[in-house]
Amino acid sequence: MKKFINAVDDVLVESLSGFAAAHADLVRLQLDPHYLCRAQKAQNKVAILSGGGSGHEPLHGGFVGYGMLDAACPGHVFTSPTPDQMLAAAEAVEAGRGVLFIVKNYAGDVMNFEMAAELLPFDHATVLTSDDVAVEDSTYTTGRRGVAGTLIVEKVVGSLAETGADLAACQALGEKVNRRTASMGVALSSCTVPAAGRPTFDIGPDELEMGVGIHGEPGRRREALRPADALVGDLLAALLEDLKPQPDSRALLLVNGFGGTPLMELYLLYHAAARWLAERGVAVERSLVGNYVTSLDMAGASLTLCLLDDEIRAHWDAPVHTPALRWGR
Amino acid sequence: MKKFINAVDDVLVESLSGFAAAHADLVRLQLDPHYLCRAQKAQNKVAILSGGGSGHEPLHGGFVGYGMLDAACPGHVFTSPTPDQMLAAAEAVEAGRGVLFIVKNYAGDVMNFEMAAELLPFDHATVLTSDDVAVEDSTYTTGRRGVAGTLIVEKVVGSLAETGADLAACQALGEKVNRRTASMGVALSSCTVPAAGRPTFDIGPDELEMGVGIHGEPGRRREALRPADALVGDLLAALLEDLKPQPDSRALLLVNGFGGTPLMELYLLYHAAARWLAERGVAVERSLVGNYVTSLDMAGASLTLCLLDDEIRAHWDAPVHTPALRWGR
Amino acid sequence: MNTESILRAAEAIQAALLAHEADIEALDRAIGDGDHFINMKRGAAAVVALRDELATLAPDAALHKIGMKLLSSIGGASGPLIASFFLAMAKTMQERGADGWPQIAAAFAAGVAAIQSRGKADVGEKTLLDVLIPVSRCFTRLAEAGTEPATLCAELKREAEQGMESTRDMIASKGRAAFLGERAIGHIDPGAKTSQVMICTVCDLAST
Amino acid sequence: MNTESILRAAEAIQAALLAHEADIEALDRAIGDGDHFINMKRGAAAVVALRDELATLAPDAALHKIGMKLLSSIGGASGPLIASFFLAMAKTMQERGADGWPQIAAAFAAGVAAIQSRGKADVGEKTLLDVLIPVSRCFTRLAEAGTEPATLCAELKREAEQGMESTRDMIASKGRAAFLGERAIGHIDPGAKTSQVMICTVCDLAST
Ligand SMILES: Nc1ncnc2c1ncn2[C@@H]1O[C@H](COP(=O)(O)OP(=O)(O)O)[C@@H](O)[C@H]1O
Ligand SMILES: Nc1ncnc2c1ncn2[C@@H]1O[C@H](COP(=O)(O)OP(=O)(O)O)[C@@H](O)[C@H]1O
Ligand SMILES: [Mg+2]
Ligand SMILES: [Mg+2]
Ligand SMILES: [Mg+2]
Ligand SMILES: [Mg+2]
Repeated sequence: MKKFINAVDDVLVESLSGFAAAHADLVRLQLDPHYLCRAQKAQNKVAILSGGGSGHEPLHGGFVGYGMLDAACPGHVFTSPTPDQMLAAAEAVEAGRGVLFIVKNYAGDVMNFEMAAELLPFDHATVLTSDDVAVEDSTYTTGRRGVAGTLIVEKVVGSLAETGADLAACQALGEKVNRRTASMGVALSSCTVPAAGRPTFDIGPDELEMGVGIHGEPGRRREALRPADALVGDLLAALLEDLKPQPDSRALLLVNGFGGTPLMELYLLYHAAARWLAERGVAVERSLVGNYVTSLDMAGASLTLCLLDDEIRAHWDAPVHTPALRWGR
Repeated sequence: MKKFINAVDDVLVESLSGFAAAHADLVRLQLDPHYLCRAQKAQNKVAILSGGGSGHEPLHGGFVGYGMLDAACPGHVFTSPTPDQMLAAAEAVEAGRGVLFIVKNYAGDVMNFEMAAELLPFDHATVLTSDDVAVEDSTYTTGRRGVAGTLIVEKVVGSLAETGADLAACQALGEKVNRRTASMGVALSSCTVPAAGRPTFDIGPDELEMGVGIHGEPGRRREALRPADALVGDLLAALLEDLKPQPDSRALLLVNGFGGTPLMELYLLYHAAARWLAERGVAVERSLVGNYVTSLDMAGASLTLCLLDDEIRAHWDAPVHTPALRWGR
Repeated sequence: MNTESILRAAEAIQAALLAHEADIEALDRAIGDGDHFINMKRGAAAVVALRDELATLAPDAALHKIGMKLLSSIGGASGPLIASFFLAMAKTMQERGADGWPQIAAAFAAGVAAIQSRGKADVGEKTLLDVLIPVSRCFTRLAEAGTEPATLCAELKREAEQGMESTRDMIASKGRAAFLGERAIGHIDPGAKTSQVMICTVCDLAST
Repeated sequence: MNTESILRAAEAIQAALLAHEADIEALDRAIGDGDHFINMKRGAAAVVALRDELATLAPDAALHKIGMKLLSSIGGASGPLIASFFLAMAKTMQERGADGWPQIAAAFAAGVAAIQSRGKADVGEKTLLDVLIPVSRCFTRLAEAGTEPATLCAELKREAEQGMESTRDMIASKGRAAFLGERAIGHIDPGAKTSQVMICTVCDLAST
């Protein structure tokens, strides 16, 4: 395993400490139990709290700050954080208006946040994100995963919370964004979890994994490598099939790298995706391209579409000031 | 070769087109000859122009915008752009106050910019960046390379130009920043140039390349993989040996990923570096952590130190609004 | 059941998990995200580190403390499930005592029921419940019938083994393996494997 | 020298470069950044694509146009160097004509001098000049001595080969290989290799 690390057991705390030190103007790190919260506690708003396994950086810690999250609870790599973390974080950031949990839909995250919610001495609600259309038969199973679309939910709900909206309104908007958002990803390589020390799966030089999540797990299907245009067409067709947009829909397009894919390729994917959508009458009104919801060092990318309406677009455009996303202030 | 591409010959134009489309509010792409410039031409300031081979994204195109570059000329992957590009770009952005070229010190970049300068019908000057301390014996050779420190020169000079300073002042500040900046990089893997289709060098599972540049070339030495703290100590010792900071110096620390290294590891490096520097009396007053000056998909990172003074720090802090760097507006 | 036997079991489980590192890791790499062994190892270490503190407690209080410790140290899907198991088991023991096999079986059944209600899963979904539910049923039946410990333990080990094996040909509908659809077929569920290892370990202790 | 012979040389050089793809690529991968072959291929293709336009021009004008085209199509370090070569050669030919070997040798020498002043390098720095400078000296000497074409060409090829080989054991002080220090030893310079290929190709054409 080739990584910039010291002892495997220290990776998480050393990395979190570096993150907090590099962004001391914006975030504060608390250890044992671990959470990140804003350097200045926000007043008089619903506290927005997220979290999940580490290895998806900048998600979620990179989105703590004005206009997005109040706190984030990092678990071990790809492992849900524990209820004591959420309780301590909620205690630190609750400001009299209740707590909204934004949780990616995985059994582990759901159950840990659920146990925290049961113990929480504050008004609270939860938005489960489940944008990954690669998961089939979701009625009979755990359901769809929450992947890169979670970023959009966090940004939009974070903006609404900043206006002083109440808990129910924040939850409702989060659920609306989640309903209007779909993602699908493809991996060219596996990733290597530090504690495991070897790639999670093996893959040949002419193969790819279609429909992967963000934990280095294999996808739905092993397929043959093919040109970017063909991949983009397959991914977007699955997203539109799921979202079934009205004619003349407007969308936010997120081209998200998994950590090991350079910007040059992500912008090439954006080019292919924007053209494909234009041919089908979907106008890309907003976009974001970069490594935002990652799987450690995995080479791969996901495409996310969020169908915009005026409300969602206004909250997307609203100022945000976090370590990984910043505009308008 | 596993990349998100279509035909190898189309990679550059497709990627540039995607970049320009995703950031149409900030940049405009011109093809044949290729350059990127601000969407709104700036008036009444020195035009700051950079460029170099592609494959280092977001450098340079990602730094076109308010407070940084007026235009960037992208060459083929790892290949210097050609003088016709610089001439066309300069023609488009010159605003009566002359043109400053910021050029990374490589034979190819230097000579192509030089030939453009000889043909340029405007007042002009050049700042050569040469921050890479891995290059020894530089008095007898081509000299040191310009690497990640170039970003700092572009940011600081870009800010000064925005104030209406003249060409000579911009050049002088650029040279001062370059003198006070040192970088060194280490690679865990090679990268794969699309047109070559295979890694530039082979490297074993327990090896690293110490002292690499940003073109996938081998470094000064093949060494044994070792813990992050040890690597950081070696890199920083080389930087301090070069910069010879006064006691109680203040610095900007840039932890730069080469494209295939996830944020988790970069922040871990930041943690190690900040601690090491603190023990030696260097205060890290400003920092930047991320994949900013890359080598396609190379796994690796460089550390850059810039010794701050009040002038440099003020220009670093000044507002910037580009696709890849944004604060203050 | 006394606290001393709980502590011995915890140490034996830690050793048994470590002995199965390679197979458990391979299973979660194949149909999960590769962390199940690490999660369980972290949990076991956290419990064993509590040794001195636990030794002063009654069995039900010790199990409660173990549950809380697992809740804050394992994480993932297995953390809240296993924690729920111990917390429910502790509660039932507190109410009904831990002095005979039927009492222990009842506490075990309450633990399994807590896992079911927390994870909303049942037999046949390719999870650790495919081990725990049949083991619990068998345990209740044999304990109430007054079966002698050696036979009881042997039967429980057989059930655990069989339950674990049964997950091999299932499609998962809960947990991460559910995302894989048909691709999960042919692999034993990692949680089922660790459950089987833990049950066998405790049975071996109890029958000697 | 006429324009037709320049066009034939351009096509022959393109073919020769393509035939040496593997070795040239390997050399720039070893001590450069791996793009030298691609750069040269792009330049050759751009020139050959100008065929019809060039055919209407006098030799010096054709060489000038080739220089400008190479300048805007190769890039890298080799682009401005090779472009400078052709631009200077064109200028000298315009002044002194291209009718005899001494004239051609003088134009060639002017081209090499332009490379030297553009790249600020000399013999012994492990660059294409280790081929071009000795070749140019030999060319001037033999052309002025009235050596017959076949012998002249054979001599130039020998010089080119020898110059190229001489770069193998050098440490570079110019170009990317300079960053490698001692590690560059043992590898032929890629620019020296392509120069040798081009010179041999033109010599073979000229002597037949
Ligand atoms: N809803 C559920 N009910 C019961 N067991 C479950 C459920 N979800 C997951 N599991 C069990 O958890 C195991 C995975 O645990 P672990 O790898 O530690 O967590 P994660 O899946 O979050 O990475 C699975 O093998 C399965 O046995
Ligand atoms: N200053 C110089 N003078 C002469 N030749 C040079 C100089 N710098 C580089 N070269 C030549 O250029 C060749 C590399 O060209 P190329 O790979 O196309 O460009 P780059 O080095 O920019 O990638 C080297 O092999 C060397 O022969
Ligand atoms: Mg996990
Ligand atoms: Mg090059
Ligand atoms: Mg797991
Ligand atoms: Mg090269």
